[in-house]
Amino acid sequence: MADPVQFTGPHGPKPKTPFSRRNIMLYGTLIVVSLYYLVPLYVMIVTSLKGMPEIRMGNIFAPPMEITFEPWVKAWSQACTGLNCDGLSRGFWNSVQITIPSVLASIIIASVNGYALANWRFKGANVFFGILIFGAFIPYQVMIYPIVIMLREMGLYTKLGGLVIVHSIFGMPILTLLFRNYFASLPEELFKAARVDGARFWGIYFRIMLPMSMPIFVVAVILQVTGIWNDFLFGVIYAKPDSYPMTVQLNNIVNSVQGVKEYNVNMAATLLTGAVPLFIYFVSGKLFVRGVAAGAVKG
Amino acid sequence: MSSKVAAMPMAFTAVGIFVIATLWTVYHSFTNSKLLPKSELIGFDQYQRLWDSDRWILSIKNLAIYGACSMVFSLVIGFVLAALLDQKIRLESLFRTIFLYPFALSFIVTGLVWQWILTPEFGVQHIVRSLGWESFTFDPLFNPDIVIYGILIAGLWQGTGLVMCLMLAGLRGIDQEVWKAARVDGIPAWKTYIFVVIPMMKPVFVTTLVLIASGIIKLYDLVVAQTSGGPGLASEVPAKYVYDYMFGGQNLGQGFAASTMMLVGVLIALIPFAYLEFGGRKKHG
Amino acid sequence: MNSVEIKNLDLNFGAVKVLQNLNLDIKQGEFVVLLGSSGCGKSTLLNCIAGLLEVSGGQLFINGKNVTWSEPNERGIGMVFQSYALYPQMTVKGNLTFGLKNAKMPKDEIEKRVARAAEILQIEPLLDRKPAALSGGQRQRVAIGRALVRDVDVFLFDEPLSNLDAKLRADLRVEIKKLHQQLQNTMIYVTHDQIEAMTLADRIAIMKGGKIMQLGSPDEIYNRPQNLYVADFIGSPSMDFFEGHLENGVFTMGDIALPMADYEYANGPVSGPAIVGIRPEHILTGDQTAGAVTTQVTIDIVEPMGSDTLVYSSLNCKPLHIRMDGKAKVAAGETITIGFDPVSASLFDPTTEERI
Amino acid sequence: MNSVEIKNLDLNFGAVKVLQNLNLDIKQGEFVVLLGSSGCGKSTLLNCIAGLLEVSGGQLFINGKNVTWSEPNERGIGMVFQSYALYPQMTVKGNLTFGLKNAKMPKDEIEKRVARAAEILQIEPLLDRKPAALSGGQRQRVAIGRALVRDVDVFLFDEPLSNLDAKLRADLRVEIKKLHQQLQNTMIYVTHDQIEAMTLADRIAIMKGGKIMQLGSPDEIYNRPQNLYVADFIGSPSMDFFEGHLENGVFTMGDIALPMADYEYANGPVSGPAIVGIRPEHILTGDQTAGAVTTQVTIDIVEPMGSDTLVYSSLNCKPLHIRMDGKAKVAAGETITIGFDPVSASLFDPTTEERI
Amino acid sequence: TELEVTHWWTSGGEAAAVAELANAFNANTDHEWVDGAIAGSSGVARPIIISRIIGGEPMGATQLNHGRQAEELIEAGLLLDITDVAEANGWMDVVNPSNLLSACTVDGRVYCAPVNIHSTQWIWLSHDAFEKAGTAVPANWDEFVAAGPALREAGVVPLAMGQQQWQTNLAFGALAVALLPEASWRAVNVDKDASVAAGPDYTRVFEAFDDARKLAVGSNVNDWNMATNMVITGEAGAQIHGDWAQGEFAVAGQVAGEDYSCLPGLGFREVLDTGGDAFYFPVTDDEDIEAAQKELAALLLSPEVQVAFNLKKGSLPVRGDIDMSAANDCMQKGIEILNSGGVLPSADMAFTQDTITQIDELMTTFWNTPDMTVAEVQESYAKIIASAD
Ligand SMILES: Nc1ncnc2c1ncn2[C@@H]1O[C@H](COP(=O)(O)OP(=O)(O)OP(=O)(O)O)[C@@H](O)[C@H]1O
Ligand SMILES: Nc1ncnc2c1ncn2[C@@H]1O[C@H](COP(=O)(O)OP(=O)(O)OP(=O)(O)O)[C@@H](O)[C@H]1O
Ligand SMILES: [Mg+2]
Ligand SMILES: [Mg+2]
Repeated sequence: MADPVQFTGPHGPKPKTPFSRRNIMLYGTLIVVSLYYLVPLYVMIVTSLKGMPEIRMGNIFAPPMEITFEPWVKAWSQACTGLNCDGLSRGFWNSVQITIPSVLASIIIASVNGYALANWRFKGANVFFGILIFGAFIPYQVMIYPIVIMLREMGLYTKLGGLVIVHSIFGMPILTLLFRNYFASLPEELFKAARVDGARFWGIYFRIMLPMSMPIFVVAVILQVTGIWNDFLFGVIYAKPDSYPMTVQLNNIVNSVQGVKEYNVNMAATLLTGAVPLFIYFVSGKLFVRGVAAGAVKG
Repeated sequence: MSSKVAAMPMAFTAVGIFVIATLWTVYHSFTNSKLLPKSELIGFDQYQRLWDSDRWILSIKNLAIYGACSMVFSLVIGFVLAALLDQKIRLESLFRTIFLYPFALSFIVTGLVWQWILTPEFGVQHIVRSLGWESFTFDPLFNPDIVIYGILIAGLWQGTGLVMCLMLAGLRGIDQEVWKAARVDGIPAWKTYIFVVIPMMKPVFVTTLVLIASGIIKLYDLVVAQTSGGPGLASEVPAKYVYDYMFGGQNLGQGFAASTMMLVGVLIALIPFAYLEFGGRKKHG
Repeated sequence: MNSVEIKNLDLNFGAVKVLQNLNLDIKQGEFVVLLGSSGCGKSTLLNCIAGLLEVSGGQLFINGKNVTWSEPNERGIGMVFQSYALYPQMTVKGNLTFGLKNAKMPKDEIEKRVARAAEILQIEPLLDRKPAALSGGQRQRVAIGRALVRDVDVFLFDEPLSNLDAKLRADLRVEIKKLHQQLQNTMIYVTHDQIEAMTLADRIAIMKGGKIMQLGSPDEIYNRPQNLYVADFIGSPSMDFFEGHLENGVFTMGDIALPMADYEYANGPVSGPAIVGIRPEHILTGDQTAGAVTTQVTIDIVEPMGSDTLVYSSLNCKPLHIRMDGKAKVAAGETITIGFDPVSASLFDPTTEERI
Repeated sequence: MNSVEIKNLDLNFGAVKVLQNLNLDIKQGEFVVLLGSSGCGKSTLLNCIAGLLEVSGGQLFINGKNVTWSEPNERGIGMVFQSYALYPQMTVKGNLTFGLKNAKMPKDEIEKRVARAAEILQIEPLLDRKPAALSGGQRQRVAIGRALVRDVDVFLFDEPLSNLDAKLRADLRVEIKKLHQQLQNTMIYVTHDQIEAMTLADRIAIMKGGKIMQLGSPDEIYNRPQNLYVADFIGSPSMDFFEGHLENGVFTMGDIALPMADYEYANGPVSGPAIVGIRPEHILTGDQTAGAVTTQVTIDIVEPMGSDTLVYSSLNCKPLHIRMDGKAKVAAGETITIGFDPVSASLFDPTTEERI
Repeated sequence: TELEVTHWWTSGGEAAAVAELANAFNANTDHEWVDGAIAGSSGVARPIIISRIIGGEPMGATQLNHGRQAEELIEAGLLLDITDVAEANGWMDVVNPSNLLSACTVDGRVYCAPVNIHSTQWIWLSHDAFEKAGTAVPANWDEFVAAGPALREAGVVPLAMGQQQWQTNLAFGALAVALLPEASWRAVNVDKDASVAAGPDYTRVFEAFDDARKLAVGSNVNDWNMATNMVITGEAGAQIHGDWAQGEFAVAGQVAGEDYSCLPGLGFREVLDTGGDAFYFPVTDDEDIEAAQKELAALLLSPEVQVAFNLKKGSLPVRGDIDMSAANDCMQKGIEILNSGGVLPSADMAFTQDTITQIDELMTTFWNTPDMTVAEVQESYAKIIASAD
C-alpha cells in the first residue's frame, strides 16, 4: 500500500459494536421466536426419550433423567392397533409406495397444466383455472363419496392407482397455480425460439421448460411429499388395511389408548412419522425458498 | 392440439370433479339423504335446520374468529419474520429452517403436541406455577371462551413458516433501488416496509392469501386432534360439522347443506380475488 | 418472385387492432429494417411472419408459398430474439442442433451444418460451453447460428442489439452487416434504433400504429421523408420545423425568404401554407454561409459530442438545432450567423402532413 | 471549499477490493460524469458518496463537512436511480412529499417546495397520477423532483437514462443539462454511454477497475486522452491504433512517415517505439487531403448514418475507420485516397501505455 | 380365505376381546382373520366402512352398532342375508333378550350377528377416593351427590367425565333410566312423545344432570378410558359409564367389590338398556368369502366364543344359555338383571344417528355452558324429540 495517510475526523467504516441496540433487538426477537417454534420439537424429543414413570412426574420440559429408546422401538415395531402389534413399521413401506407415485403423478400433471396455461393459452383456459382455484377451497369431506363412486366406476377403488389419482386431483389447484406462475415468469422468447426450431408441445415441455424448472419442482416436491405423506383421510378411505399409510398407524397408536396414554410412544411415533418430510426440509430448505420466490412472486 | 390433450386432466378435474361434485353436493343438500345419497328433493328443510342449529352458528363464529386471526397473524408474523431475516443476518438459513420445519408436520401431529403443551396439569401452566407463580392460569384448551385461540396458537405454529418463506421470496424480489431511494429520503426502515415495500408485494400477498384461506376453510384435522371440538362445542368448526353430520350423524343431507353454505362463502370470498387475478390484467392476456 | 410477400395483413388482440391491412413485399436477398417507436407493432408483424402469432386476416407468402397457416418451423425462417433466447441448459452445440434434431436430420448432415455455421460465425471454440459462459456478442452469434444451421431463406431479427451497451452494439451491427453480405439471405430486422436502421438496411419501413408510413432506402427516408411523421422520427436530433408560406417558389417564414428554385417537389410546384423541415447538419455555419440566405441566432446550449458539436438555439421562437464540426469553438450565449441550403430542406403540407 | 471531496477512499466487498485509494474533488456547481465500462465501480462510488455503502477506508466531505459516518439523508444529497425507484403505489405528489413529511416539515413549506419543483420540471398536471401511468421521461422527472424538493446541494445520478430508448434518451439528456444550468447544483452522473458523458459533463472521470484513469473536460478527454485505455474507450467507433517508431519528430509506420512537428508532447519530444491513435473523423478525404501525408486504402463496408457516413477499411492490416460527410457517395470495394492530420493524432508509449 | 374384519375396538380391554374372536376364527375354521382396526370411535371408522361398502370393495365383516344404522345399507341390498345361519343355529331361541335379534331383522330376514349386550346405566365408584374423603361408598346416585363436597374437600374430582359428546349424552341417558318411571321413559325414548319430554318427570332428570355437571368440574380429560383411569387411580370418585368400563378395570388388575364398585341403574332402578355390538357382512360376489362370512357369523354366537369374548370385553353375552360363572361381581349383577327381564331397548334402536348426534350436542352444550338453565335445556330437548323421526 501507499504511505499511510493521516486523517482527522471520522474516516473509514463507522465503528460498530456487535451489541448495538439494533442487533440485540434483531437477534433477541429471532431467538425468542425460535423458541416458540422449537419448544414443541424439544418436548417431543425429550418426552420420547423418557420412561412412563418419569413422564407421570409431570415436567414435560425437563430433560430425561434416564434416556431410553424403548418408546422408539415400541412405536416403530411393537405398538398395537387392534390385533396388529407391529407399530409404524407396517405403514412405512406403504407410505413410501403411496407417496412416490402420487408425488410424481401429481407434479407431472400439474406442471403440464401450468405449462399449458402459461404458454399455450387455449380458449377457456382461464375458466378452467378459475374452477381449479375454487377447488382448492372445497372441503375434502364433501368429495369423499363422489370420488368413491368415480373410482368404483374406474375400477380403481382401493387400488394404489386410485389413491394416486385422488392425490393428483387435490394437489392440482395449488400446484397448478405455482407452475403457471413460474412458467409465465420464464422469458416468452425461449418458447418462441423453440417453436421456430420446430419443437411442438411436448418437445418444448421436455426439452426446454423442464430443464429450467428445477426450483419450482423442488417446491412442488416438498409440498406434495409433505401433504401426501401426512395425509390420513384419503389413505384410510381409498386404501385397504394392508396398504394403509403410516399416518393411519399413527392415528391408531395415538388414539387407541390402552390403559394410560403412553405419551412417550406417541411422541416417538409422531417424530418417526414426521421424519421423512422433515428430512426433506432440512436438506432442501434453500432451494425451497428460491423456488417459492420463482413461483409465488410473479402473479 | 397437444395443448388441449395435455390439459385434459385439468379440464377433467376442474369440470368432472370440482364442478360435478359440487353440483352433486348442492343437489343432495336438498334431499333427505341419510346414510346413503338419495335423490328425492325435500326443499330447504336442511338449510332451515342448519341455520337453526346453535352448533352451526357457533362453528361459523369460530371459523370467522380463527380465519380472521389466522390471516392477520400469519401475514403479520410471516412478514415480520421475513423482514427480520432479510436484514442480512448471520445464520439466516438456520433460523429459516427453524421457522419452516413445523410445516413438514401434519395437523394431527401439530394438534397432538400442542394439546399436550397446553394441558394445564403438566403443560405451560404447570411449569409457570411450579416456578412460583401460583395463580397463573393458562388453559386455553379447557376454557370455552378462549379455546379457539388455543387452536390458533398451534395453527400459526404450523403455518407461519410457509408464509414467512413466501414473504421472504417477495422481499427478495423488490428492486433494491427503492430501498436506496427511501434511505436517501431519510425514511426509517419500518415506514419503508409499510408504505413502500408491502404495497409492492401484491402478487405475493395474493398467492399467500389463497394458500392460507384454502387452509382455513378446510380446518378440521387440527381441531379434531387438539380438542375434538371441545370443551363442549366451543371449538367446533364448519368442516367438522360437515364431517360429523355426514358420517357421525348419518345425515348426508345436513352435511351437504352445510358444505354448500361453505362453498357459497368461498365463492363470495373468491370474487374479489378473481377480479384481482384476471380482471385487472386482461391486456397481457 | 418475392422472398416475403405480405398481403392485406390484419392482426387483432381481442378488440385491439394492432396491424391493419398491411402490405409489404421483400425481394430475395434484401435487408429490410422495420423501424418505429415502441408499441407500433414491429414485433407483432415479425411474429406474424414467423408464424408465432396467428393472423386475423390476409395472407403471407414466403418464396411464393402461401404459409399463412404453416407452423413456424415449416416456413423457412429463422429468428433471432432480443434476449437471444438461447436454451440455457444446452451447450452451444445443443442450441444449434436442437432444431435439426427436431427435424430428424441425419447425424452427419447435422455435423456438417454446425461446422459450417461455427466457421462462418467463428464460434468453433465455444461449441461446448453453456450460454451463461458466453459474452453478449458471443451469445448473439450463437443465436444467429441457430437460424444459420437451419439453412433458412429468411432471417428475422427482433431488436437483437438493444440489450447491449453502445460499444458492443456498434461492433455487432457491423458483424450482422458482414454476415448479410456473405450469405445474401433475406433479412427482416426490427429495431427502434435509427442508427441501426440507417446503417443496416437496404430498405427501411417506418411503422406507426400498425401501418407502414414510408418504405424506402435509408437515403430516401433520411433526405426525402414522405411525411411529417417520418421526417420528425428520423434523425437525432430530429429535423426542426418552421411554419410559413410557399408562394411562387419562395418560402417565407417571418422575415426570412428562402428561394426554393432547386427544391425537388413531390408533385410539382404548389402554393399555400407550408412547413419547412431542416436538419441540424444542413444549417450552414462559418465559411459555408457565403452566398446562402443567412440570419443571426443566439446559442443556448452547446453539446460537444467528440466528432461533432451540437448547438441548441432558436429561430422564430422555435427550437433550432445546429450540428457543427467537432472542433468548432462556440459557447452558450454567443450569437452566430447561419445559412440555409434550400435543396436539402423538406417541405410539407400542414393539413395532410405529406411531403410537398 | 469543494462541494464534494473524496479522500483516499477504499471500498471492499469482503475480499474484493472495488475502490482503491480513490481521490476526487468536485467544485460547487460542477457537473462531473463518472464514465467507465460495466463493473468498474461507478455505482459503487456513487453509493459511497450517498452513504448507501459504508466505506472501508478514507473520508468523504460534502460542503466541507465530514460526512463519512452520516446517514444518507443527512448528507445533503439527492439521488436519481436507473429504475427511478419511484414508490409505485403513491401518486407523484406522494412520491415528492414522502421524504419531507417524514422529516416533519410544515405543510405549507412542503406545498411550496412541491409547487416549485413541479414548475421547474413541468409536471404540474401529473401530480395526482401514479407512476405506472407515466411515460419514461415523466418518471424520470419525478425522480429528479424527489431530489429537488429536498433542496439538496449535490445531485447523484446512477445511469438515469439507460432504460430508455434512443430518442427519449437524447431528449432527457438535454433536459438534465438545462436543469443543471438553471439550478447550478453540483451533479455527479454515472453512465457508460459516452455521448451522455461528452454532452453533459463539465469534467469526466474515466474509471477502470475502481481507479480513475483520467479526469478532465470532455474536450481534453476526447482530444488528449491520457493513456491508451482512455483513448480506446472514448469515441465510437474508437480510435484506430498503429504501432510504429518515433524518431526525431517523425513517426514511421510501414512506409508512411508522419512529421509530428506540430504535435503537443505531454513531456517534450521523445524517441523510441510508439503507438499512434487516429480518430475516424481526423482522417482527411477528398479535397482536404491536399498538402497532407496521404495513402490509398480500399473500402470494405460503408455505413450511411444520415448526418455522416462511416467507412470501414484497413491500413497495414489493421482496421481503419473513416468518418465522411453524410452526402459522400462511396461504395464498398472502391479505393480512395486518405490523408493524416498529425496535430489531432495521439501518441502513446507502448509499454507504459501513457500519452507521449 | 382371508376375511378382513373392521372394527373400532382398540382400547386395552376391547383389543383383548377382539383377539378372542380372531383366535377362535383362526383356530376353528380354515379361514384367516385379517384385522382392520381403526382407532378413534365410530365417527372415524364409519365413513371408511361405508365408503368401502358402496365403493364395491367391501371388507368381509364389520362391526356396526346394530339398530337403525344399517337400515339403508340393507335396503340397498349391500348386506348379506344370514337368515340361513340364524336358523341353522337356532338364534331365535338362544338370543336373549330377543329384541337384539329383532334389531338385526328387517322384513323377517336376519342381517347381522349380535355379539354382546352393552348397557349404559352404570356408575363406577372408586373405593380409594371415598376412603380419602372419609365417607362410605355410596349406594345410589343421591348418596353420591351428597358425598360430593367431601370428595372435593379431599382433592378428588367427584365425577369423572370425558369431553367427547357422546359421553355426556350417555350420562344423561343413564340418569333418565334411573330416575324416570318406566312409562315416561318409554313415552319419550320409544314413542317420541315431546310433551312428556317437556314434563315434570324430565325436569327431575335434568336437575340431576345439572348436579352431575357441577360435580364434574375439574375433569379435564378427553377419552372415556382416560376418565375411567381417573377412577382407577382414585383421582376421581366416580364415573357414569357403560359396562365396557370394567374392561379397563380388569386390565388395570382391579377387583370389583374390593377396589371399585358398580351400581347398575345408578342404584335406583335395576334395569338396563340392551344396546350392543353386532357384526354385519357386506355382500360380495365371491363364494369363498361368503362361506367364510357365514362361518364367522355362526362362530360369533357359539357359546365358547360368547363366554371368552364377553369376559374380556366386560359386556354381557347375547345368549341366556351359557355359563358365565367366571364373570366378576359387576357382570353377575348385569346377568341377573337381564334374566329378571329388566330390559329396555337402547337408544341406538329408538333414534336415528342423526337425532342422537343432536342430543349429544345439546347435552354437551349444557354440560359446558354453566349459564344454561335446566329449563332451557329441557325445552331444547323436547324440540329435538318432537322433530325426531
Ligand atoms: N398479447 C397482447 N395482447 C394485447 N395487446 C398486445 C399484445 N401484445 C402486444 N400488444 C399490443 O400491440 C401493440 C404492438 O406491440 P408490439 O410488441 O408489436 O410493439 P413493438 O413495436 O414491438 O414495440 P417495442 O419496440 O416496445 O418492442 C402494442 O400496443 C401492444 O400493447
Ligand atoms: N454486493 C457486492 N458484493 C460483492 N461484489 C460486488 C457487490 N456489488 C458490486 N460488486 C462488484 O463491484 C464491482 C463494481 O460494481 P459496480 O456496481 O459499482 O459497477 P458499475 O460500474 O456500476 O457497473 P454497471 O455499469 O454495470 O452498473 C463489480 O465488479 C461488482 O461485481
Ligand atoms: Mg418489440
Ligand atoms: Mg452501476
